[in-house]
Amino acid sequence: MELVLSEDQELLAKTAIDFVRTRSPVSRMRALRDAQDPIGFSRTLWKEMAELGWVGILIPEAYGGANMGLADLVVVLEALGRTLAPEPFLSTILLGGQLLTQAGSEEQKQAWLPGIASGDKILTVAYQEARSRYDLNRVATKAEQQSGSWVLSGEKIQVLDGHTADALIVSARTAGGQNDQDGITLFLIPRDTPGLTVTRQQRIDDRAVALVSLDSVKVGAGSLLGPLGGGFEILSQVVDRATVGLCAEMLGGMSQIFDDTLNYLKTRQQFGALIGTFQALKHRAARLFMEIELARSSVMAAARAADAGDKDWESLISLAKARGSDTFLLAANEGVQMHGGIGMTDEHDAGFYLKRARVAEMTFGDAAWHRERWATLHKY
Amino acid sequence: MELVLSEDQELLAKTAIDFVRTRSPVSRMRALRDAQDPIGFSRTLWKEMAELGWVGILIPEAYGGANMGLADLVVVLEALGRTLAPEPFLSTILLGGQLLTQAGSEEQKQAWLPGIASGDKILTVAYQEARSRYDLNRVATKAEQQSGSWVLSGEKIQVLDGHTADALIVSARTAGGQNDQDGITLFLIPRDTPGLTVTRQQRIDDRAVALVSLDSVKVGAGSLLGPLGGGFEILSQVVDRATVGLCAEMLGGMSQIFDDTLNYLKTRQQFGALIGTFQALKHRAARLFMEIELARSSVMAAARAADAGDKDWESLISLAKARGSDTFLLAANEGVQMHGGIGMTDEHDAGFYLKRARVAEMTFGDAAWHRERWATLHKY
Amino acid sequence: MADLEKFRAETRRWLSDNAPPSIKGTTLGLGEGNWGGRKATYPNPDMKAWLNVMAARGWTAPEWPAQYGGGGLSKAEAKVLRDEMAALKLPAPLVGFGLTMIGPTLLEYGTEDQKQEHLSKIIRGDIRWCQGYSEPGSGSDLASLQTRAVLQGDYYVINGQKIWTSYANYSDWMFMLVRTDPQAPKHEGITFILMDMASPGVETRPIKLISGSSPFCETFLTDVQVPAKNVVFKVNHGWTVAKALLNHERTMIASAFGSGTGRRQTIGDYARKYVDFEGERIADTTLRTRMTQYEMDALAFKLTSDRARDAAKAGLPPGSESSMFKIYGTELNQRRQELLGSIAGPQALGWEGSGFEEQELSQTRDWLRSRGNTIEGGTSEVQLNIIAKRVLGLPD
Amino acid sequence: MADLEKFRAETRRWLSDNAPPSIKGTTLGLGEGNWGGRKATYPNPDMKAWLNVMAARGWTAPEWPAQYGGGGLSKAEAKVLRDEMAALKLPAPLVGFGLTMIGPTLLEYGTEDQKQEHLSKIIRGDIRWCQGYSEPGSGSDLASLQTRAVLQGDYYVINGQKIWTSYANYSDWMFMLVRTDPQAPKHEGITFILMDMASPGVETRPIKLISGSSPFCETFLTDVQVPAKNVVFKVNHGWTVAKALLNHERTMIASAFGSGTGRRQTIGDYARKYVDFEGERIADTTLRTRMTQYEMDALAFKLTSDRARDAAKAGLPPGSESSMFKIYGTELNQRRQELLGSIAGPQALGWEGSGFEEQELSQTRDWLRSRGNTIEGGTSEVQLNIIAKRVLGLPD
Repeated sequence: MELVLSEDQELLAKTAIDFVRTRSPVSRMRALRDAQDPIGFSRTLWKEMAELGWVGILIPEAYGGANMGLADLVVVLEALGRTLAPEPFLSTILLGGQLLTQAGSEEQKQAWLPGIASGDKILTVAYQEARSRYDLNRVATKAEQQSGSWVLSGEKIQVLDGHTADALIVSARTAGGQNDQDGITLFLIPRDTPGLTVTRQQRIDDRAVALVSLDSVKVGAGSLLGPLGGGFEILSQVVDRATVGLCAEMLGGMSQIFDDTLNYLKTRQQFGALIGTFQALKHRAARLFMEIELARSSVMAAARAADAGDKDWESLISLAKARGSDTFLLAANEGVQMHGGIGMTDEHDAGFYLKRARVAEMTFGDAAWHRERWATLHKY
Repeated sequence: MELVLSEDQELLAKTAIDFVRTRSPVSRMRALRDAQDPIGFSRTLWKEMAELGWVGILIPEAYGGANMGLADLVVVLEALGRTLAPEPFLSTILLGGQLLTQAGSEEQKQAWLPGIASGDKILTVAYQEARSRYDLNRVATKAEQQSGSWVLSGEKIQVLDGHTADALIVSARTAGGQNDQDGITLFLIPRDTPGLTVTRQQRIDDRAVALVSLDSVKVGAGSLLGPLGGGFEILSQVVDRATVGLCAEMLGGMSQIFDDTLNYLKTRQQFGALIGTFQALKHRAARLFMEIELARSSVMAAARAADAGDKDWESLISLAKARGSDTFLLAANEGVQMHGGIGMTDEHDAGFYLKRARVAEMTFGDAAWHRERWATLHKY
Repeated sequence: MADLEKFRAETRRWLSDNAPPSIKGTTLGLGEGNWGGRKATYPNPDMKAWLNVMAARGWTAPEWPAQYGGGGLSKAEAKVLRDEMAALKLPAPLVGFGLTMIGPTLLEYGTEDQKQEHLSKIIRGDIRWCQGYSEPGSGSDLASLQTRAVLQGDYYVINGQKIWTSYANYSDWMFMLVRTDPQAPKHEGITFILMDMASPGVETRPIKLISGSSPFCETFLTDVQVPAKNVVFKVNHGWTVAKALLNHERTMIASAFGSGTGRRQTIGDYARKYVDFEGERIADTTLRTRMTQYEMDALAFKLTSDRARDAAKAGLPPGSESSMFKIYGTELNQRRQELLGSIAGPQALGWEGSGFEEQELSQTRDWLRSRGNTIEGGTSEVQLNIIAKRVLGLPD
Repeated sequence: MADLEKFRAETRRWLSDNAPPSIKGTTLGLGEGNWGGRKATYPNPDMKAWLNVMAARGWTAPEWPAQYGGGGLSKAEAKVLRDEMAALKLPAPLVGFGLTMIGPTLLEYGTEDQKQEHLSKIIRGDIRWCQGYSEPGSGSDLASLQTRAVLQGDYYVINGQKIWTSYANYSDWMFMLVRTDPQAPKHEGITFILMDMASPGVETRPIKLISGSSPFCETFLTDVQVPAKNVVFKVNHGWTVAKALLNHERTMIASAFGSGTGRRQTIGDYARKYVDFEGERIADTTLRTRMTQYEMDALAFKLTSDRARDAAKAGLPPGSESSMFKIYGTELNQRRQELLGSIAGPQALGWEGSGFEEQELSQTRDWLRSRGNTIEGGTSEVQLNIIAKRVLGLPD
């Protein structure tokens, strides 16, 4: 595995950074928040990103995508992460689109993937429940067979873009006990299906998420995604790959708040000197720089290992997520602290990075969860 | 509990510090090491310490002691720790003397305690084995009854002052499986008993310790110390109290290496300035200062809680030892680092503190062991 | 000693008789309680009654001299009062910067007229005070402040801007630092002065923090006239007063963060609601380790504040420990808040609305608010500098 | 490309034919291997033979020009040689400061005469070099060095003291910094010069470290005569040469600590010998957490050195990362050593003699030795300053 960007990836990175600077500064995310925008992202911008080919990076060519890898997509996600762009890559591409690609029937793929790749359709996955924490096997939502149909009941939480998605892929238990890995089945359910209610939730990072409650939602046999009872395995693999994407976004976020902080150190005067001349702050900045460099290497390695299907790819993803979680939070905390008073105000952007760092940390398993997984994978 | 020195304790502290400065500088410990002194401490100085009343602080008045508490003794031990004085407080007073006081028969006490208090007799406890790590219940040494006598076989390691002690208190298994708490019995065995072989061990801190091998050592029923099979409970309590004494010594050590380091920061020039003007070093020194302050409070609280038999005394001892272990090591590591090149040479004293910090850390349970115990005591 | 026991018995009886029963067991978080002032709001009518009955006895300020309306108690008596209030679980009748900051400062540096005018109002909770120190360009480097005060007749005319003025929008008076001699070295041209917030030219604007709360304001001062007699201590010697007061402030912040571990739920209990246990052990070993580290550090810190308290009681001179308590206490609170969030997991991500419990939402806001703790009242970096210089004697 | 494959096949065959079979699989730790020199000792006769056969082909210095006895290989060919040596598990035929430090420096800055005189001796392992930079008063502040060199005719007469000269007692020549103009600003009066250690007036004294080993010496210089032609680059411009060489040194140290995780036993395996497991999990959760944190950081660091290597291969300009690798690599090694000791527990406390296994004793010495890693070759503090300045662009 070569830990270096290809020429194409360098170009992609440059395009993405330029786009983000001009079309999607942090002020856009702030405006969406202040307006309490009902969608939570920009459909126009999403469509532009589709036209640039970013939305379709992971989608097979047969369905309108570019059939490229995570190693390519992370370059774009890092750039978007720099300005906290809220467009639905996680929900629609990394979760929904990937589940469809990996496990969907030909009919399902035909019905959804081209619309996703063109930026027209939004799809999401409802996998998290009030007591599930980070474990995909903790599914209390039930699906029961009733004369050829399936009837689902339960509640899912913090479903990314759940209130705007055209359809939701829902994990439900069709067999087994509450924490069993076997017996979980995935269902693809249009949002307007009777019995499915979506309520917007307000999180600290202002990304659009929703409570999804299923009250005897009836769907046909054709809505099964993947094999009956075999949903856990598919979902795990897809969430693992999505984690790499999230880590790239986090890498962008930590890099940007670090850059902002460095800039402040170079311009803010106190005690008759630029505060960047104070050695204690210099050393902290230098250490933070090293941590971010290590985070970057981890994300690059995880993306390449996932693309290649290397045997240690799960390890590397846990490495990237544990380190990414800690380092983004550290960079945001140091960002607030080194900005001093202004850093703790809502008016300044530092707080946005802190809030996003915390949400990202607690998405797809926090640092502790991934360290536990690492230790278990390494048998100690 | 009042976390403040009494007037008597203030006086004791002053006396001890003065004594240590004049009679026991670090150079004395260095000389003992360089000479590979067969005893490993100074019998003359030990006798002087006895005359000053320090050796008998914990011993009941009936046996020539002062019947004072740990809160008093720690004041002396802290002073001795400042210059790494190797006199046998741990072996003879905190382990041997305390075991006798807590569990000895009247006859055993009469035979030993006055000689200990006067500084004439050395006593130790052999509790550690090659695989026992920090667990007092892991006893493979066996004691079997044979026609009115007990016959002991096994090996004990790193027995403090084992090669000079007049007698050793040995933990041996008289019943139960290898890790059971029940079935451990303590035996008081004169060092010249046939079958008992003592071999000096060389540790990094140059404190006198020995391998003690027991090859069918035969002793009479009168050598039992405490109840048959009930040795674990007694030993645990005594080791816990001894841990407080060790923590006080560690507090002295970390305080002194910190003082030495501060002094270096105030006198060493580099880049045309005293290195103590560099803010990164200032902040690290200030943080170290805080850690040491917290260590001091923990030791004071643990000593007072142990004296009073407070219900949370075990927690407080684990607090003192975990923090003491980490902070002494940190102070020593920072001491070496801030001294730069000279700090990594044998010629400088910093290395002595580092080595002692490591040994003290791994005596009576390291920081991890005590954190585990804390969490278990607090039921999480 | 016998007198003290008599005082204890009387005090206990009086408190039992006079404290409204409903307030027993009230615990006050940071920023909660009776702050007093012209715009005062009270948690409930009984809390207001509690203030009034205590103020009438001067027991809102137990150790202040009786001549100004204080309790006139000795240190020992004041401790008895505190102990008995704690025994009955009674909350503080009054909180705020009047009691903790400007009151003690006026007692030390104020003129007799100033004491007469202000102390009794503080004791009764009539007037609420705020602090006008920081400015946009003068954060950690406080002494570089630029707000100008020019003497014109009997008045100073003040122009400038203050920032991080806690609750300026609820306060009646401000004690502040102004520059009266721009030519002097920066520490020597500063004056400490008292200003009525109702004066023309004073405008306050709340600052929204990342937690969503607005405990601080910007305060704009345009040609504000302040009587010259409101100068505390000497003109151009305000830095002396400011330093004494900063010490009060740090001590107050430190004690707010230092001791409060008792009343709170332990983290172990909190974890039971959210995470798996294997037997008696938390299954997530990384989380367990972090909890243990935090709890042990918190206890060691609490013991250290106890030790400082005991040393003070024993009459030992105070060290420069307030910086230590400020740093470690605020960092511990940040660690605690972060840890509680980690325990709650995704439930700690809510801002408001559906899907989160009230207590989860407020914990999350507390966590965000805690990030400011190491900045406000003197950054940790400045406190570390102070320790290095004053405690460790390291060279500048 | 076809040529390269041909070269690969030939190289493989040649190595198979010429490497003594006994040396295959030899792994060299820090400080181990063939150091060469007049006082050379070799791990075994086959290792000496291996040096000779490789030196004869110039393959001890594969990329150096053939005219000086080097291999004359292109970068691509040198990589093939490294790969094939790795495939056959062959150790380096020669190590030392001649190859890694003074050789590259002479190639860049030396006169033709200097190259002619020294390079072939380095390649053959005839002469071992040491570095005379630090002085007792000049540690981190290297440029403040005081060793004086005064020109007298064709010779410089040198007086002063060097310290931390690695293996000076085993070395034949020293490259050193001396002050030739005491009046100039401190960076501008320094000259880089080469000195035969056999010159009269040179005395070395080994320094014992806390680990008991003596890898460094003090070197005393009393009226040592060194020919003026031994100056490298220009008089009073030694700092330019020194900086280039320091970069070589940091890179060398960083690569020593950066990559070697492969050959070592994993910490998990090591733990099995000493600590309890509950099922597949280490029972001590605190220790388990620490191990996990270390192993994950070590892997992230290894990936980062891989990334730097891949970037270099792709022709990207090197950043100022050598300071980062120096800091993080040495600290990781310290953490590793400390952790291994914590795993072994009381068995990690031995200095020598009874009751400890050989491997335990050497691990403990390694731990003590590792404390110097963050000091020697430029302290971590100095490296952090370098990152802050050169990488982050923070102001002085």
